[in-house]
Amino acid sequence: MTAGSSPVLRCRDVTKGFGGVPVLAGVSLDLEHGTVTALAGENGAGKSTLMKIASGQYRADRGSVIIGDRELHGGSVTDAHRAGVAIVPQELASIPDLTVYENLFVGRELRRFGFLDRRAMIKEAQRALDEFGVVLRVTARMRSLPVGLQQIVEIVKATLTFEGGPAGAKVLLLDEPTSAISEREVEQLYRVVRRLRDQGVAMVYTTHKMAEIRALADRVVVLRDGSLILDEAIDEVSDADIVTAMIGRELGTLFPELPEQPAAADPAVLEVSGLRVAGASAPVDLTVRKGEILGLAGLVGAGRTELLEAIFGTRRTLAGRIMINGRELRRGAPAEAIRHGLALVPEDRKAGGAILGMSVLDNGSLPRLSQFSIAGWLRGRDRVSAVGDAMRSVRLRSRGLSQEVGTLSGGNQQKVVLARWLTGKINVLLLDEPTRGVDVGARSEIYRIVADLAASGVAVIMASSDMPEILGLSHRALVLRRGAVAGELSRTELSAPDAQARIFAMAADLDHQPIERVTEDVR
Amino acid sequence: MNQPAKTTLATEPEVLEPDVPDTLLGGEARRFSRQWWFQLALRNAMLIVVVLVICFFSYRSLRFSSVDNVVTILIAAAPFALIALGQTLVILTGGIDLSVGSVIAVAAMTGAAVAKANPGQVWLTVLTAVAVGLLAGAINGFFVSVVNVPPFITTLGMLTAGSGAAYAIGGGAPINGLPPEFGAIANTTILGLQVPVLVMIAGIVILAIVMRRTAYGMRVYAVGGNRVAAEIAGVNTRRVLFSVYAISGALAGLSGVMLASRVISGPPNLGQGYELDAIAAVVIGGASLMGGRGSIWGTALGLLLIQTLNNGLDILLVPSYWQDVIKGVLIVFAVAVDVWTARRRQ
Amino acid sequence: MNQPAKTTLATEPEVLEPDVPDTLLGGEARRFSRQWWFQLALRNAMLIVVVLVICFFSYRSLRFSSVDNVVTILIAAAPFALIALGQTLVILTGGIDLSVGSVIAVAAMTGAAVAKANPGQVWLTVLTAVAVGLLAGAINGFFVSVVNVPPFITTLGMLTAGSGAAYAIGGGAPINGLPPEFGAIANTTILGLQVPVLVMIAGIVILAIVMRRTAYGMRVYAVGGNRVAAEIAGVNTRRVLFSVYAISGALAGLSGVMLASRVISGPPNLGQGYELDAIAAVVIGGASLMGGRGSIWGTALGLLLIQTLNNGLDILLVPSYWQDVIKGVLIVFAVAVDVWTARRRQ
Amino acid sequence: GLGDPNRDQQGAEGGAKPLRIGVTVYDMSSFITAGKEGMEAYAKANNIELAWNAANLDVSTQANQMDQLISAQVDAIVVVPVQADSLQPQVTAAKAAGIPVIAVNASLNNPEIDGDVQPDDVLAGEGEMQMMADELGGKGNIVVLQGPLGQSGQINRQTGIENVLKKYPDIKVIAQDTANWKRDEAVNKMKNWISAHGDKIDGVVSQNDDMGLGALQALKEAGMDDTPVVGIDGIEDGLRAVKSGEFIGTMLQNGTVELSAGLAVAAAIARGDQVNTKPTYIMAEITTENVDVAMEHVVTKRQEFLAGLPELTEKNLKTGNIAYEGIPGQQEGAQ
Ligand SMILES: Nc1ncnc2c1ncn2[C@@H]1O[C@H](COP(=O)(O)OP(=O)(O)OP(=O)(O)O)[C@@H](O)[C@H]1O
Ligand SMILES: Nc1ncnc2c1ncn2[C@@H]1O[C@H](COP(=O)(O)OP(=O)(O)OP(=O)(O)O)[C@@H](O)[C@H]1O
Ligand SMILES: O[C@@H]1[C@@H](O)[C@H](O)OC[C@H]1O
Ligand SMILES: [Mg+2]
Ligand SMILES: [Mg+2]
Repeated sequence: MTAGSSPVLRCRDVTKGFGGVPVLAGVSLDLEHGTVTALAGENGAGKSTLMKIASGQYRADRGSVIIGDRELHGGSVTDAHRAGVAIVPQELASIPDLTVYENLFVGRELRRFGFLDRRAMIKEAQRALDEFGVVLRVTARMRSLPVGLQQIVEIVKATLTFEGGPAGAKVLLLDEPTSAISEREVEQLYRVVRRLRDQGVAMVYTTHKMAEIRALADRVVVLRDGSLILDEAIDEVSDADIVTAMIGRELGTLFPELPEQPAAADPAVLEVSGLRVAGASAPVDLTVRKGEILGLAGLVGAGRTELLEAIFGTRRTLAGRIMINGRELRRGAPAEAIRHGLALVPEDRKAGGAILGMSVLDNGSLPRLSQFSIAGWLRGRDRVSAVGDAMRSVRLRSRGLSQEVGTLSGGNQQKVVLARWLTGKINVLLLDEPTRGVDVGARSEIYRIVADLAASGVAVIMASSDMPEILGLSHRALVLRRGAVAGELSRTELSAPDAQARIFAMAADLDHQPIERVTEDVR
Repeated sequence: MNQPAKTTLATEPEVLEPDVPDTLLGGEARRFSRQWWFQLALRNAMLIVVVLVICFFSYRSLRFSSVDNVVTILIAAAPFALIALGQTLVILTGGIDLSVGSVIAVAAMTGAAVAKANPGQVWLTVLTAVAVGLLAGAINGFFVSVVNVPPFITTLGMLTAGSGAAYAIGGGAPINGLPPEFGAIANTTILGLQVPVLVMIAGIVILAIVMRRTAYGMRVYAVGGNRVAAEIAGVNTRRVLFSVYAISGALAGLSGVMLASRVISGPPNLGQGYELDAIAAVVIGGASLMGGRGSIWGTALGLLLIQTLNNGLDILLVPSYWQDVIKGVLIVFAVAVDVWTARRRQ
Repeated sequence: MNQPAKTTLATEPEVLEPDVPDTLLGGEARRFSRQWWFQLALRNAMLIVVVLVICFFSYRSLRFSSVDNVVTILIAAAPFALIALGQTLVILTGGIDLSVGSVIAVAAMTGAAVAKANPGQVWLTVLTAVAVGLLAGAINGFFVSVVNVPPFITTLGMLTAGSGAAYAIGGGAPINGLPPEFGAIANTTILGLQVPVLVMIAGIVILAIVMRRTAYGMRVYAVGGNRVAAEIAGVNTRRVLFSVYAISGALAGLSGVMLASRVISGPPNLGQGYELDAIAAVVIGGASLMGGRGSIWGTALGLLLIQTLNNGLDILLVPSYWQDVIKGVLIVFAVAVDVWTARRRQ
Repeated sequence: GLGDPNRDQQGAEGGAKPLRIGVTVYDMSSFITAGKEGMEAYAKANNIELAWNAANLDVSTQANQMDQLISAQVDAIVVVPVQADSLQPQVTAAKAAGIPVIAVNASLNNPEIDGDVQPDDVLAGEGEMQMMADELGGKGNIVVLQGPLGQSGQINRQTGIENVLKKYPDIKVIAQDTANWKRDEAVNKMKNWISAHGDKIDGVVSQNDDMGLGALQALKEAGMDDTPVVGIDGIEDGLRAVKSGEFIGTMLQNGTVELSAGLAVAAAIARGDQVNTKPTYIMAEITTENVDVAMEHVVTKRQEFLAGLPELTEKNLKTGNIAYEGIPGQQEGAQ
């Protein structure tokens, strides 16, 4: 797919540093009409920074961004937008108190006689979302939607920018658009991306998933340590080439050897019975044994996040019992849950994971503050060494423990959110999309860590939209639908070739869509 | 996907009222709860609190609900309403405008000075006062949107500087001996209602429409909800921020000249402390100080609560310091009820 | 990833100072820029502004920098310092405490009443006042942390109710005819410094240590930085929220009794409007009203700026209304400089 | 500006070393602003340098300003206190530094002060209430608008009003509350009282003119224009209201005269001159009879009046009636 014409967007020698540390070292890149450029690289390589510069959110220290024949006003989002650049940022940028359709149309509102034409916007919004196969009420407040759906709305919003709009440049920057959505929705995204490509839109698509690069890209660009080190047509490179370019070495297998599956007789660490979450179609029962990794699969909005939150105590439950090593846990008390050795790595690191304004050190010590203090006094050295070890064990890339987490790259933030639990003993690890936005190298690290933890006797529940992750790292998997368990697959079943199809069938349950549960519109 | 899209669109009438989708109309509540009236009550808790307060006062004194007294409440409410309206817009963007009290004083003093120099020209007086307010608001808007000084500091600076300036205009003293024409602004009656009351009603209606039915209104919500997101969507967030402070300033100017006109005097301490009442009205009305949430209708309700208390407690001859105690307690309880019901709404 | 992990940990000493990593210490700046002094200036813009203001006043009047006058500034600053300290904690959690002014009045009135009834018992007086403040703060804390009423409304309610209550305690009048012993609280001098000054210094030092070196301090930052995340990390966010309001209330109580003791009088309007100055000091000191960002050191600096202006402008005999104009403008400019340099620090 | 007292230590060129007098007032109210002009006129004529401070109605700010003036070693301090019964330690400190303290316009209740120049607010309250009682023929319902609760003006005027009311059992106070000296607060308060009592209200007694004028506006809005209103102060708008008959009268407290007298007493004490250190300012009753003269002094011929003020003040100090300014009905010399 080449349009042969002159490039739509050109980055010339773009250089950028933060606090004296270089992040982009003279990157040049051209985008052509009607092409998809995959942008790959490890966490912290500078991908998002490059996109933020191209979309006017940051000003480059040196170099320029040229659209058509005009140089962009550095650091002006408005200018970039006017020139025809749209972006789906890595960290969701939705407006929580506006409705879905308002989110879709803000900035390009439909009007009639000077007043808003809400009817038309609703209709349009519905149509655009239908294309993704997601059924959702466009008049619901954005904040009431699960993260996955919010991400879809964001994607739709960016793609709508070019509809009936001015004859701008049509550049779409997608920064890890699929990190929180499951494969079915990803398929829909492919369709939309291809259609936009046919319409001449130039796209950059950042992802850590090789399959997505293969499915969509015309060309691959790899950044490492802020430098562009690979720029090839997709057909010219192998997967291994890309990975090597990214991480500077060859990657072995992605998934580690799974620790031995515990026997049915092994003691249960976590027992949940009759747990009722408001809005779920049935109560949930589940048991996780010592050393077992339990996968939770489902479509976007199936209720995986809600279930994990309910167990951990940050979501209100109506009934049920939660037992840790035979002792009953008070529901709705996260501090007590932590004392019993529960740990949660939440799905939305910005909302619930890290405290962005605090340093890596402080974030790392927060869950076990009492362990790091004597009578309330912080013990400096212990804290530094324990947190330092934990961060090293996930190979965090930061400027030091004093760096603010908010200034880490997305994937590295994710590592902090996981690693902060590793400073002490845990019994149950609840993982919600644990590798969201994490690069392949680090991803295999995280898998190794999870496997090691399981081997040491920790019970793990891992909710994930990443099918290979469920298939490759679980001893057993539950499929959720409308908040209830719709089916279960054993390790043997997970290894069977039809596993993916079976999970999908259970999750989708074609006769009953989750629409009936869409009752809340929290103000 | 398999579900016909129709079902999800069955709520159109509601959708046209984005600010009050779940309150008065109650469509939602009726559909999902057998005790629809209970849900309805939960969704309109603040309205119910206000109605209860009104009932209490009416029961204690028949005079409270007389037509005359309603007019009395309205005329007392008018100057507050104007600044509360502007404040609503500012708060929706996640900001705050502490300067309105001082802007009232500066506008009143300038208006009074102009009126004294040009006795006959009422319009000139009003225009000058509004222009002065607009200028003060524009300065606030500039510092907030362009220089990125936090709104609290910007408008606190304007509050302090403005209150000094109001004194400086009169050389430290009020402007007295104003021509009787100056009184015409606030004391003219049309259809039985004084001009400030009409201005208040017009202000509420116009701004309610602007906030719900125009792109500008939607952008104000968007900027407050998530500035970065709004920016990425192509909203000129600086312009929006600038505009809400300018509007708030202009409305404070109008409020100031009407207040001064009503008592035909230019006191430099006019409006002192009004900002807190205005902000309270907005927050009682359900707005979040973090931005993105709130409505003109809510502000009007908050205003009604505060003004009803001021009036009713005076009528019951409660000493002013006990009035303060009662007002303080009631405001917290009213909002507590609202918060509590918000959680119970499923 | 190829980077040896060691390098990333090479900054240990800095790590121990989470509040001021890049300011006074300057280690960062020196490492990354050849013009380290320029970077250092950028990082300490507010300090430089304050020093410039002090130099200006010293140049204009020799009296300004006399020992006597420094003591005058300190004693004037003390009661503000106490409420600004409490306010810092509240603001760090993303809240606001508007009630401190009224709590000062209530505590002063109660203290005065107790002192009148028990002339000799200075300690009883102080304890009662602090207890009253603590109670008021605890009520605020309860509504904010348990009932989830927004802090602005909760403390606005307390502001209103408290100012009424202060009058009610004296039956609408100040408490007069206080025993001279009441003056001992604030007018005793130790090592040449009055008790309030010593209390202020102790308060600043203790809270600075608490906020930087204790688990409690870290939890306060965490709650303000992201309440949900703090909760998931096991912080009992309710308890933290409750505590900061309680502390703020108790400090306001202490401030109130010292103020009243200084003038040996129980005025029901004591402390009126102090909340804005206290909040201003905190925000000038670099705190964000959204929570999670700020420091005791910053607040002390903000306080110094405000008190220096108050005192210096009085000494230069600037008429009080021009003082307001100058103060308002300077505060905005000081913060504008700070904001501007923050952006230039790369 | 007066510059920094520090710099002028050597004294004014030529003449004798000027007297440096520090002033701290509760606030820059209109009353004080008028008084400041009087003090400045007197100061200019008598080689006095003034250091002005305003305390924004905050006792603690006033204490700070006292401290500053003491450390500046002024020759005397004139205080218009925020509150009676306050500033005891500061007065003691001034004494210790040998600086006399003179309270003016509002009382300080402190035996240590060196001078006390006060209006007789009780008499003023009695005067206005008497006017109202006469107007009503000793019978009827009144409402009372009070100053900020706790201020000596409010307390003493209230006492005066009540003294007179004792003589008239048929006059009933059906509502009374503070409107904090403010016109805009009074208009709403009055409006609400009209809602509560309607035409049962026969008269409005206001503790100052500003609140009386606010009440007048409320009465007009309710079509009750002929309800009598009485005030205190004799500010420009109050005098106009007396002239037009909208006020039945007011009590003249001419701040220009009162504060100038206060400064004169302070200067005399500082110089060690013989003087009555506690003269009382007695407010003149202003009605349609004598309003024109008051108007000239306060408004129309103000500059002339200020020019003659230093001389008037000197004379008044000698005769003992510091309120005398030639208003018909006033007597020169102590009554
Ligand atoms: N505002 C900032 N302040 C300081 N450092 C920053 C800031 N933003 C980014 N960085 C640093 O710049 C580097 C590149 O970050 P960037 O977000 O571009 O990485 P990325 O390639 O998008 O990684 P990921 O795959 O994890 O999203 C990181 O080391 C990050 O810590
Ligand atoms: N189509 C929909 N529209 C609106 N809300 C939905 C929809 N589908 C599900 N929900 C809501 O989503 C919630 C479940 O979300 P939850 O975050 O637990 O799901 P999840 O399986 O973790 O999905 P995600 O991967 O998107 O995070 C339920 O409260 C449900 O009401
Ligand atoms: O009469 C009052 C006067 O005594 C006081 O000092 O200030 C307010 C005036 O109205
Ligand atoms: Mg990124
Ligand atoms: Mg989820």
